[in-house]
Amino acid sequence: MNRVLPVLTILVLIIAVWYAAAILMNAPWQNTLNGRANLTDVPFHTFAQQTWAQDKPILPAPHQVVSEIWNGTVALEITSRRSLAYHGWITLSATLLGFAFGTGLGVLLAVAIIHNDASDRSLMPWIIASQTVPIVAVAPMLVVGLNAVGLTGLVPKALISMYLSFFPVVVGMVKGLRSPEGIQLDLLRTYDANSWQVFWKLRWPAAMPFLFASMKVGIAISLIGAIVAELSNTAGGGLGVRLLTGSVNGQTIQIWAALFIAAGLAAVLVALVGSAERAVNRRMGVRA
Amino acid sequence: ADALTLQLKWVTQAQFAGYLVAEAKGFYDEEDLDITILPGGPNIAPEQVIAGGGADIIVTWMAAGLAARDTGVPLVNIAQPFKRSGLMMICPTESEVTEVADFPGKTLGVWFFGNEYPFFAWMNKEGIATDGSDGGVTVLQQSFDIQPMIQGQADCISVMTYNEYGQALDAGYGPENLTIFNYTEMGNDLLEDGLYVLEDSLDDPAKVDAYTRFVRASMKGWAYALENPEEAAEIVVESDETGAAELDHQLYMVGEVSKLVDADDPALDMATYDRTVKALIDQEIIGAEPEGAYTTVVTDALN
Amino acid sequence: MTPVVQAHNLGLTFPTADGDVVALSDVNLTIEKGDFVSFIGPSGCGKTTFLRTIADLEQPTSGTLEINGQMPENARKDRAYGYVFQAPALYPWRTIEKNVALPLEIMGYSAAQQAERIKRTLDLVNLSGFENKYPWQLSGGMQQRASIARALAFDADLLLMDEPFGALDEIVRDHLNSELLKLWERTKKTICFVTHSIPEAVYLSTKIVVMSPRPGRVTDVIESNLPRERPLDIRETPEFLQIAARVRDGLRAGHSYEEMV
Amino acid sequence: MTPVVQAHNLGLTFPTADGDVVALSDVNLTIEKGDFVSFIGPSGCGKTTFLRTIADLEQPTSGTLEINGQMPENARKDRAYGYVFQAPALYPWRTIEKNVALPLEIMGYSAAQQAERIKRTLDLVNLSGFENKYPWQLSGGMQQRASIARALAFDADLLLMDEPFGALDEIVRDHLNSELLKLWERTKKTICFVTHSIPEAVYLSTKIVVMSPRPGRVTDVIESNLPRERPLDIRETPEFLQIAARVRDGLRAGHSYEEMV
Amino acid sequence: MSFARELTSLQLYLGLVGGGLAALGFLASVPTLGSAPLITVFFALGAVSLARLVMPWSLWLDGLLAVFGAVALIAALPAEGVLPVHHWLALFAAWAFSWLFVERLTTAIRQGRLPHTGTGQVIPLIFGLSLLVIWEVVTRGANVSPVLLPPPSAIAARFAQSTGILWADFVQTFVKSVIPGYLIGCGAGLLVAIAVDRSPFLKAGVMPIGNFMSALPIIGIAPIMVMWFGFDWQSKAAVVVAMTFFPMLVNTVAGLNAASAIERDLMRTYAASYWQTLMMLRLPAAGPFIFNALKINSTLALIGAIVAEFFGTPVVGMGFRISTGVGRLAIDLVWAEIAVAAIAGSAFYGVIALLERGVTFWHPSVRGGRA
Ligand SMILES: Nc1ncnc2c1ncn2[C@@H]1O[C@H](COP(=O)(O)OP(=O)(O)OP(=O)(O)O)[C@@H](O)[C@H]1O
Ligand SMILES: Nc1ncnc2c1ncn2[C@@H]1O[C@H](COP(=O)(O)OP(=O)(O)OP(=O)(O)O)[C@@H](O)[C@H]1O
Ligand SMILES: Cc1ncc(C[n+]2csc(CCO)c2C)c(N)n1
Ligand SMILES: [Mg+2]
Ligand SMILES: [Mg+2]
Repeated sequence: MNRVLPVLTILVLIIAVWYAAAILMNAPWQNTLNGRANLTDVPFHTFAQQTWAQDKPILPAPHQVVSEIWNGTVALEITSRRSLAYHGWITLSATLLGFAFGTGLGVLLAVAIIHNDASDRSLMPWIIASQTVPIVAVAPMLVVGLNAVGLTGLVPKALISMYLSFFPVVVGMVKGLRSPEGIQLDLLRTYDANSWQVFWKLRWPAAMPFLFASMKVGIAISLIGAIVAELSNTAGGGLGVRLLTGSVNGQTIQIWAALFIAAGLAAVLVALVGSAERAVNRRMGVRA
Repeated sequence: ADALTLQLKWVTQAQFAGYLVAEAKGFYDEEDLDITILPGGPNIAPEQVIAGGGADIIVTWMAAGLAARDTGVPLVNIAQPFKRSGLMMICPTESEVTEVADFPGKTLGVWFFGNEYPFFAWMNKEGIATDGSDGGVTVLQQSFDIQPMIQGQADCISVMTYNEYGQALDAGYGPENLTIFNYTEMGNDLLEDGLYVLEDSLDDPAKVDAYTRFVRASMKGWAYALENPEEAAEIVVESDETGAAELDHQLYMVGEVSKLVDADDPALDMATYDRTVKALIDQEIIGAEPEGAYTTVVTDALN
Repeated sequence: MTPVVQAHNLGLTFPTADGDVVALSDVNLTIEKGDFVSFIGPSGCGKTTFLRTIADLEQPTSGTLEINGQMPENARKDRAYGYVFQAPALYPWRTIEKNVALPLEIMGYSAAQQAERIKRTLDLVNLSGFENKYPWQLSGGMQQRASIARALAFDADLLLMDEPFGALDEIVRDHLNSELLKLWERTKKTICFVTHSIPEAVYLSTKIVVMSPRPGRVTDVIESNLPRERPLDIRETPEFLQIAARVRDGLRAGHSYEEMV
Repeated sequence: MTPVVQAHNLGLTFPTADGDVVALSDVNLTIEKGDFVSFIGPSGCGKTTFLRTIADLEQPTSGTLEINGQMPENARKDRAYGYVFQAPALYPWRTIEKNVALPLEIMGYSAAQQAERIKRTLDLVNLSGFENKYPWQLSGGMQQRASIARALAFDADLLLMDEPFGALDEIVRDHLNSELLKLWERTKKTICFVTHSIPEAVYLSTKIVVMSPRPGRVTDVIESNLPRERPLDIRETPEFLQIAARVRDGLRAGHSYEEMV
Repeated sequence: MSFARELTSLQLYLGLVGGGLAALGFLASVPTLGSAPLITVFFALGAVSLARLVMPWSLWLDGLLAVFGAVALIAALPAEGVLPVHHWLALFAAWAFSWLFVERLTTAIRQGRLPHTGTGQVIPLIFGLSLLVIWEVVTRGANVSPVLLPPPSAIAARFAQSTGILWADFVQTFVKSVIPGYLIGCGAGLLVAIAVDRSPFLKAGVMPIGNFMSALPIIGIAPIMVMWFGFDWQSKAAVVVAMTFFPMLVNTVAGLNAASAIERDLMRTYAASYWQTLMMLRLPAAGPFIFNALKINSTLALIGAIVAEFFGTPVVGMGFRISTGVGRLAIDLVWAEIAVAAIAGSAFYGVIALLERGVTFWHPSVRGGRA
């Protein structure tokens, strides 16, 4: 209760502000409409309701978004092309595949970096620079380029997800694999442990907290990657395509609904990584 | 069956009804073709897709096609179902634009991504500067809807007769509170949706034959769509994988598109072709008169 | 018999940003099998460095050092010694039992051998019953004892202990001191033991090495003639106090306030 | 004269996940102005907790506590004491000089006063010349001395010191012990001093408080009759050893191996 | 073999691979001797490097070999058609030599045989240059359509030609959108974090939501922001604000809790006021966290602004140029813009990282060497 109440308060506050903002932002257009229909002296509460019920509002009211989500998920068959669950699933599969690629690549690079000085020096600056490349700009070309070598569908999206999500994993894992203190490494040296043993008995377990912290960031970024990729790859649908077509057709409610589904997806994914983390922590005896 | 991939210029909508109907009604199957139709979008350049081998045939506007040819993608027009342009510029009365002379100092919304050539050709012809200098117009990269007009961010916006104009009508705009500049009526129209392939593929008679059957089936699709607008609109909605297409709007679009398409004759109209080429050369978008940018082998073989 | 440790003109210099630090200079020392040698000296005099050099964790820059007659590197590869660090250095994701098992796993002991040795050494340091606890569930002193158990689990004849009881209070320290003496007597191991405490050094050792800093060097080596059997109250005898006084003098000589601490 | 510290049936219980921990129970203690009081006892007996309660960093759960006749909170707001924590707790982004200046800045001393006090107290702890070094550029002992300087910089009459010399070797400790004694004599401050070392407690104090854990309580209060003037070798006198023995007995009584360490 | 023993096994292996490939290439080019003389010479020299097994072979020779190989390859690139098969061996051999050079350079620096400053920075440069050479040789040598991926030389040429456009776009996107958006977003995040930190209730309410928001695909709001704030830089700055706000909020709140209990207790013993504690303890202690957010945000900001420009702009800006450039198949210009973005982004990140070194000099991660 102690934790729920403050969150609820803030949520209620946000929703209230949102409704108010919807009136304000949709008012000019509503005035035009009413003017055109020769409606004058509309009482405020009617006017408010009008602004909350526009077809293509500048800011849809919360209940409009909720009902769009409801209509797009529960009220539809899951296989329907209009189903948001269907589009969510498409984005999710690209996200998960990209996340798996990204985590794998990130860990591999981190292992290379901590074991090889030359890799450390030559790779690190470019890894940082890679993230300053606007992937949204490269994505369309990448999709076409991969298409040229016969890769279509899920894989190009997953590769873009990977491009974004490997970064936090490399950075975190380099930190994590280097986190054992000198004395812990010295201990293994006194046992004449080989580097394989040093890795599995010391570096890897020591890096676990860093891995999970990175994966939480990574999975959220993977989702962004999948959405960005879908902006450049409309075939097959997905939440990004819903965002795009919503934007193309001026369907604001559709944009917001896609956005909220994406947000929910991100929250669930991060929570899943979090529970995996807790499970591993329990097995590793981390203090609760 | 011969497998061909068609890359559309835009998202799945009735602008491409002929192809979607041909696919849905089995006209391609009848011609022993296996067609994959790829939707496009604001970040997809069909010219690039075909250059990368991702498609065999693309739908694009002639100006963009010729410009691509100039940059080294040897595109060749094999058929031109769209005879007229659906492009317009509309200005609400508040903008106080009633004629071209009112443009200087105004902000105009224009679509880029290969759609900008007709506008610049028009301005070029009128002698109106577009580079932000005094006495010229301010150009906005317009989103693909009418929001900029509703919100007053632009004085005039670009619309297609079959799409955004319908949105404007829905939003309560109409001829009575709009000034409309129709590119076709002004004689400024450049050719729009045509079918393009890569030049070297035309050396292969089997390919040419497949293209011919493709165009024949597609035109059959167009004819069917124009005769049965309701069914065509339903097919479009059904074909849209994103679930964003709305039946009413697609029906409107079929109706408007029917005014632009000649379902009986997909051959290139040379007068408009010449105008398009001249406009591009005037603007220095292409360097010289293109050679071999179109072929009549396919349309000739149809009959 | 070859000595366990033989250092000859041993020197070790650390190059650092603001100049070289001479951690060890001209150290000559012989440690025989069965010796209990304490190292005492002010902070920074090179006690830890000397132990680390024996353990092949640092490389001497001059002189020679032999462990059991061979190079330190080979001695390390032979697993000739057990090292107890100044901090417990237990791995937090392993239970006490698994921490003690660590060297055994690495050295390839069978599961049965591991179990037997874990039980024996945890008994020895009085930690039976805590096998499945994680380090953070134990007090600092218990952790330190676990780290001693870990060093004892494989039978190295040489034990290197760097201030193992530094973090403990006097009473617990007394207790562990007498336990350590008993262990030493029973197993006849050779022990090198670093401490800051004069009574502790005198109480435990057969030989006390007094060191002094800048440069780190050995200033005195005191052979203790106390009997091997040492009750706690030996510390109030005049013999004991006499040795303690000599150690204190040696220490004080190597000290000067302004520069060191 | 009002006593500096007056505890009456003082109790403090920490509620924790696995039950309450009674850190202090029924503590009765009076400390007069000018006393030097040492607190000694096994780990976890509540020494730190008692000091923290005096400093208004913990709230008693029963009994009363008065500092200079007022509530601890008011005493804290009067800046009645200087506290030396068990760890140096220097701010790493401030130089030694600036660390010592911290309380002076907070209490609004002028720049000139600050400079004068910094110089004086750094001299006192023998750190002149290190004004512009950062804490991590100093050894542990130097850091601890800097934290003592910081507590001395503003003239609180009560000094609370929690094992300030724990990290130092015996020689340095001896030196600082006698410096502390001199300071105490000169300034007539009241000092509460936590230590693990029996000789240290006996050497320094006018009063030794022996504590014992579970629940934390005072088991003995020993008034020392040693003269105020104490050369280092007073530690070999019979009077000294006698007090030390009494402290050791008191301590041992509160100890039992299995549970504590 | 004694000279080979100075090398690590990886280095020895690279040397053998480079030398072996070169020897193979030499044999393969005998029939066409003279068609690409530079490459043949490179093959010969590369094969000679196998002598490292029996005599000392300076690391600088390996560096020279790599450079020579790169130059020979680029000189031999055909104007049309693809590179002859055996020339690809030269690419692999040159790569092996440059890698070997980098490995040996690193070893030399670590062993103190070369100064750290200067040479240390050369290593990533060599790596980057190798990538560029590979890119150039592969795109031109394998005849990749410039519409798909232009070679770096074409991008560089376009860059040099279009500095005017690139500069105008940079000003529009970076100076007008990114910088203000970044400052406002980070500033607001910091202030809100401080405000939230004062009230446990607010903190309990805002933090879960803030954590949630910072994980969201905020990029998705770009079309909405364009709708709300118009076409010009304001909507881009708004996207940047939204993207940078939450990372700063979350990090700062965490950072304000970073001061240890004992450090806070110290302040309490001085009866320090809230503001004194904030300014003298908690903000400095939060420094590393705040800089962490500043660094994350420096890459996010540029990406956010560019995405937002995809949804409507005046006809200038990096995102505008990129999105319309693809439509016009001006792919070399697009890559020139991407290069500008990468350079600007890296420089931005670098400046923040330098600032961090200066401000949080005391933190172990900074003191302890490379960040
Ligand atoms: N890795 C290193 N690099 C540079 N100097 C070092 C290094 N290790 C130790 N030193 C220096 O060598 C000297 C000896 O250090 P050492 O740790 O051996 O002292 P010690 O006698 O163990 O001290 P303490 O009692 O404080 O543990 C010190 O001056 C120390 O600063
Ligand atoms: N914040 C707290 N929450 C719960 N228990 C606490 C807390 N602080 C101290 N304790 C408990 O109170 C008891 C007394 O602790 P205190 O730190 O005062 O001991 P101490 O005598 O200073 O020990 P040491 O010599 O190890 O410093 C211990 O059992 C400790 O675990
Ligand atoms: C020119 C050149 N080529 C390869 C490497 C080595 N390297 C750098 S990153 C990487 C991948 C895994 O670490 C490898 C192998 C180098 N340093 N320089
Ligand atoms: Mg040491
Ligand atoms: Mg304590």
